[in-house]
Amino acid sequence: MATTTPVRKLTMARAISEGIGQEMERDPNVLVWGEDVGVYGGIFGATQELFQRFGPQRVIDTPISESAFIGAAIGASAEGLRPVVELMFVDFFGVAMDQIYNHLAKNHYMSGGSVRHPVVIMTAIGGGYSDAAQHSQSLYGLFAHLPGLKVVVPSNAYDAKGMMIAAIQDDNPVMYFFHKGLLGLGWMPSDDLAEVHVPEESYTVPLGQAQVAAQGSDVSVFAVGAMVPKAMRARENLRHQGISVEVIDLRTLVPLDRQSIIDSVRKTHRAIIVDEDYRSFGMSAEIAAVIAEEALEYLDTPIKRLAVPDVPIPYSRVLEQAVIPSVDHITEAIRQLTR
Amino acid sequence: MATTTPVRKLTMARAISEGIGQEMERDPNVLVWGEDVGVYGGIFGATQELFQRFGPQRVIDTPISESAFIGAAIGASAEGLRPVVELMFVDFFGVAMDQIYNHLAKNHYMSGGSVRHPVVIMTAIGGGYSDAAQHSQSLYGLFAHLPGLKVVVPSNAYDAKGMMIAAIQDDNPVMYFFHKGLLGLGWMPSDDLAEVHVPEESYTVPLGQAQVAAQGSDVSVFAVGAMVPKAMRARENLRHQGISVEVIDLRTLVPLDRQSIIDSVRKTHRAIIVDEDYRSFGMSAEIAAVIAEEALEYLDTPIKRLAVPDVPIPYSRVLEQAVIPSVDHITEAIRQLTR
Amino acid sequence: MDKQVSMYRTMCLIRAYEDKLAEIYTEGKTPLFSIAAGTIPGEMHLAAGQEPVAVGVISHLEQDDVVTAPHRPHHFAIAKGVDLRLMTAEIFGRQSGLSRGKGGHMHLFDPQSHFSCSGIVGAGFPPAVGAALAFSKQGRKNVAVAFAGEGAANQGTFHESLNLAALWKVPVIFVIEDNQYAISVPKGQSTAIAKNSDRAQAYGIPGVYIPGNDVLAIHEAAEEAISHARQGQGPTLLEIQTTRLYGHFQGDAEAYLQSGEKESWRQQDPIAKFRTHLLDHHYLTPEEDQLIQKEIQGLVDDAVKFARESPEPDIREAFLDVFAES
Amino acid sequence: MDKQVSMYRTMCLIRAYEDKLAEIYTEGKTPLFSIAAGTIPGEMHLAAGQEPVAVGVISHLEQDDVVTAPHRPHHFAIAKGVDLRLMTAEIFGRQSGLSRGKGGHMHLFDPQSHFSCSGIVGAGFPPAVGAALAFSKQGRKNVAVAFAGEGAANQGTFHESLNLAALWKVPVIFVIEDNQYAISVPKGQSTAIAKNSDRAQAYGIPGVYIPGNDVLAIHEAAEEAISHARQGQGPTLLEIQTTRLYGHFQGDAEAYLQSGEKESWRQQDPIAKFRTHLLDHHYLTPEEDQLIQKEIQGLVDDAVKFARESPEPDIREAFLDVFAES
Ligand SMILES: Cc1ncc(C[n+]2csc(CCOP(=O)(O)OP(=O)(O)O)c2C)c(N)n1
Ligand SMILES: Cc1ncc(C[n+]2csc(CCOP(=O)(O)OP(=O)(O)O)c2C)c(N)n1
Ligand SMILES: [Mg+2]
Ligand SMILES: [Mg+2]
Repeated sequence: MATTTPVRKLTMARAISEGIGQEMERDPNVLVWGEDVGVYGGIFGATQELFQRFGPQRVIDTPISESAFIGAAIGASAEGLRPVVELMFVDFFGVAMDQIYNHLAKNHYMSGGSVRHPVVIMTAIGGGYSDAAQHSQSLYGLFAHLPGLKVVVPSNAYDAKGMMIAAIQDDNPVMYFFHKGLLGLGWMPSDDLAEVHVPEESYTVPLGQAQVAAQGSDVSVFAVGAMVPKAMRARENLRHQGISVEVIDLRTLVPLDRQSIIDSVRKTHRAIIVDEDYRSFGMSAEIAAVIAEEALEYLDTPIKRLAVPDVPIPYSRVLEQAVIPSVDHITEAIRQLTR
Repeated sequence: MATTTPVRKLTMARAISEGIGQEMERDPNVLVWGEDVGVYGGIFGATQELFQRFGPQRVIDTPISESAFIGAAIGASAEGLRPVVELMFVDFFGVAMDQIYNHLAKNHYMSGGSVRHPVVIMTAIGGGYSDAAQHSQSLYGLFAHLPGLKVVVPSNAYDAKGMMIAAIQDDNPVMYFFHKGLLGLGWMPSDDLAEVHVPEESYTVPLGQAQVAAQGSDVSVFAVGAMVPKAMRARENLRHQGISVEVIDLRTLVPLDRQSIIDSVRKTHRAIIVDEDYRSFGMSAEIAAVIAEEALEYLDTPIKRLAVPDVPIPYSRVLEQAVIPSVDHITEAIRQLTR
Repeated sequence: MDKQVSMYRTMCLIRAYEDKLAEIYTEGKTPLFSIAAGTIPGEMHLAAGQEPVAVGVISHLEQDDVVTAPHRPHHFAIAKGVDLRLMTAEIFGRQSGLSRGKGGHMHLFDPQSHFSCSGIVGAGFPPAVGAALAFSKQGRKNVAVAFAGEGAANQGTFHESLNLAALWKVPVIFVIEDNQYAISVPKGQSTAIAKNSDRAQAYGIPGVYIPGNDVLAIHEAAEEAISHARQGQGPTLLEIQTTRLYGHFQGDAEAYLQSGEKESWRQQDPIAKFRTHLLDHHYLTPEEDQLIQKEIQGLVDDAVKFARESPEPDIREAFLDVFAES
Repeated sequence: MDKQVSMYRTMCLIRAYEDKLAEIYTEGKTPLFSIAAGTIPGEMHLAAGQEPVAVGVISHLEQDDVVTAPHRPHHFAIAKGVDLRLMTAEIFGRQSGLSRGKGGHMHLFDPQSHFSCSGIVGAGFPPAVGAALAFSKQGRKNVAVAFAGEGAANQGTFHESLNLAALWKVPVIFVIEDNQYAISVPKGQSTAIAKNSDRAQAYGIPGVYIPGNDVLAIHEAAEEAISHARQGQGPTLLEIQTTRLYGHFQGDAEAYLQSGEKESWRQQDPIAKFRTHLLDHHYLTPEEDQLIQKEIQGLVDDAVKFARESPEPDIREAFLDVFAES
């Protein structure tokens, strides 16, 4: 991320739409569709200005028919388009899942490699603003369980743009999860750690590479999306208490950068996974399992998981704050682990 | 399972339908619906003879409209019915998932406990007969990731009947997964270890309790469904090589019997999870994570996972056999772990 | 006549309630529509202007008839008789709310009045069919009514549910609220035909389009549909033209509307029109009207007061009710 | 006339192919329908009797027109020109199969002939709309055709896809094969109206029901639908009456059929009828017919031989193609 140009901070929403726009300029086969992606610019601004620039032929508002319009990306991509399709909230996946996981994800394999579906499904995740049980989930762990989908979860504007461009250029279906609380929307709380320098020119961030967000020696924190800046803040808290925290931004769950996980545990001997998805049978379990299989001998303490404790996301602010890992929760959990 | 009555072996399919039938006799609000559950008796025989006994008013063939007929169980159960609904193959969940996980699973929580949905969704899982990528999956790990659904996976006819009755009597939605390769169908290979004594009278097997399928001292194998008899056969192979294998049949993934997992690891100091679901972000990860969190100090070796290696299930017999854990795979994996 | 005044009263109550929530919604928020902050956090979909739909239909229902409603639920909830205090406390996320703060504005559940709603578009159709199935199995004379927006009529559940209901001939009425927009997408950009009610033909059931956002016309059409269902004649599909007087959600700048569109809706305010009708026919005097306004304002104020005074839920509440004890 | 004979020939090829697979399917199985065993493992859904649907429609298509097919795919695949050897090897699960044995009978993919199918009921509608969208964006004159059974018309994707296609006016034709059963469930128990083609009204598009399982009538109706689509006039819905001469899958005891039902279908064999028509009109002589039969038998035998001689895939194949290298 080193740069000689002046700093050009962008919100993550802006970075995403800039990435899409640059790909649309480069390749006429890149189209965008979904609900309210046109004049409205996407409920979360991920397609802002694209309609104005590229018009209704390439930026298409759809009916509320997720199976049909996500499934349409399958046939369209087989015939040469490279669709970027928005599923407004990941919480709605259940009305369209068959098209996603039984077809989009598997056709390449089932066809022996002869069919390709260069499709990006981008979707909003995360809670923290009282949108309750049907609009606040993360669920990337569920998609990562199913073969054939790349799963990316950027934590800042730089990665968001670079990974969007990489996702569009990828010949595989990519599930692109953006956390609402990182987008810089104004009407939604947003962590300003996500608003970073974003080069104007096109660039890619390779899918499948974790990043050491901050070095440390006492404990490794593994996270994606909004949990990364929260972990960074917890790290800062703990620095004052003499605890040196390494934060690993996994960035991509599929393919998973197992080596970076192992390397970090080998260095710190302690591991905590911080996750906004449900605790059980998800991301926090997978990272723990990777460590238990491949880095067990480096561990000084049991692995710790901090995640949504297997409850639906409650509406009430105080209840929601009790179940979504906060900076305080993370700080406390790390402290306990290093005690 | 000790019994003084003469042995009454039943196929698992027969045991399931017997359990449902006894509940239908007991409670007029128990109804069955789904595709081909009527005259046909269920593609996998799980509703055999129910139509003949209870008629079309209580055993209802549906159109191929899974969202509507599974969603109907939500409203029906809120108004007093206790539906047992068949989703023919779990692989089809994607056309109906919203009703299942956003509503059936969450309404109790979202209503502050005032709404109950005593619904059983029973569904067929598993491969091994060349039904390929869209008809051979297990996927219980995906459902276990989502709060509000009990998840049960019986491994034999005794448990199948008792857990079906427990599921129907439970006031919560229960996902009931039966493995096609345990049913005793005749036209489908079936492990005869699943065909065990089943008492004629009604009984329950409590949801949330694992069972030690066989004691052992060198290594613990954790499994559900068809992997249990396979693990038992691997155990037998290894006995001759002087390796003592404990097999834990988890039986229920939600609620998960963590104590039984920990107890077993404490005893054997080695753990392997054998799973027919996809390897990553699923059941094998969760069990590994539970151990890594709560029983790390008892482990002598890294945890091992044997599962479908994150590929869709291929059609070809030889390819399918390469990816679904077999008795030989299990034997070899345990041998490696205890070497 | 009494019935008309009673319907008028309910419409006024809904409007007063929605106006009050709109007012409170910006309370404690900087910027004005900051979604996570303030007395009422989260999304807020108000139904002002759509009162005729709820009142015209639901005034035929009994307490144990079922209503499933969408993400824009208040008018239906109030018409169905959901307790205003408990509902308001729920929307405020408080301990005394319907769900002790766990559901919120889009997830109001009231088994007492057989009311529920969902934040997922089109999700209310299947449960309504299921409730109707229960009624017919149990020999109850009840009906179920599923309400949804015109945008929801393009969701697969619409098709599956109407077919299933028609096939099973269960007592359910499907009501499409045609407020002409799904967020920013106008009906013409989402729906291949002009009237969803014509889709009834695809299921061999009656389909009626009711223009004019007129509570009396709605009441009449609903009467026929509901008695049809109660008599075991199966489902009906109604589509009702209406208008959305606030944005899709509070904070919606509505830049996508045609110029003048909103003003024309405002000029056709269904409550003002209904009031004129009642006054003209002397079903209502201005004095009675004032009394009604006062009374409903009292109810709204009382509910808001109740909600404000209710404590936040205890943190432990977050961990309860994932599963019921059998 | 040549066209008719050519259609007849394709129908005969399909039938010979299905009969041959039926024969081979029991090979190496004890009991007879043991699903995992034998030369052809897994489920087997044969389409004998349904040839007119595939041939009547697809004979209008070009190689780069798209077909999406359901779980019962062979007749469509053959009519679309999928290579018989590669397809057979795939069904045998062999290395030289279309997908090197990874797809199988329900998952035949042939980008060459723009053919694909799926084992999930109703899943082929959305991709066909998407292909048609691509054609219209790219200015190509192609069409996409989605085939599905009458049971699939009650799946949500049917509704969503028809609405989307009609709205976007893209060149796609939806063809419902009404073989009167979805596994054991008769159409009357799954579908609230008699004809799915009447559902076209719900989308403002033409809907045509074609009775008689008659390839010429189908060919004619399809011509209109396809040229309509090619000219940018948007989608059409066809429903075609047909008959399933084998069970739902091989091994289906069909205990659910009415007595005499199967026999009456057999007596109306569409190939026999078409042959009589051709002979009566002297479009075909018995000698020519014999030549055709011999030729197609040769093709089928050749394909089966090819498949039999092909090796099993290498185990490593199982781990390849989850992701494409970009
Ligand atoms: C399945 C699903 N898709 C998308 C959304 C996001 N969404 C919420 S409301 C809405 C528009 C609904 O329009 P309509 O049905 O006409 O109801 P209205 O808001 O006009 O009352 C959309 C797209 C959702 N909640 N659920
Ligand atoms: C979504 C889904 N539900 C159920 C099934 C199981 N299934 C496979 S074929 C079939 C019947 C299909 O009937 P129809 O569409 O009429 O086609 P036909 O078999 O008659 O050709 C069913 C229920 C499936 N494959 N996918
Ligand atoms: Mg609307
Ligand atoms: Mg059929």
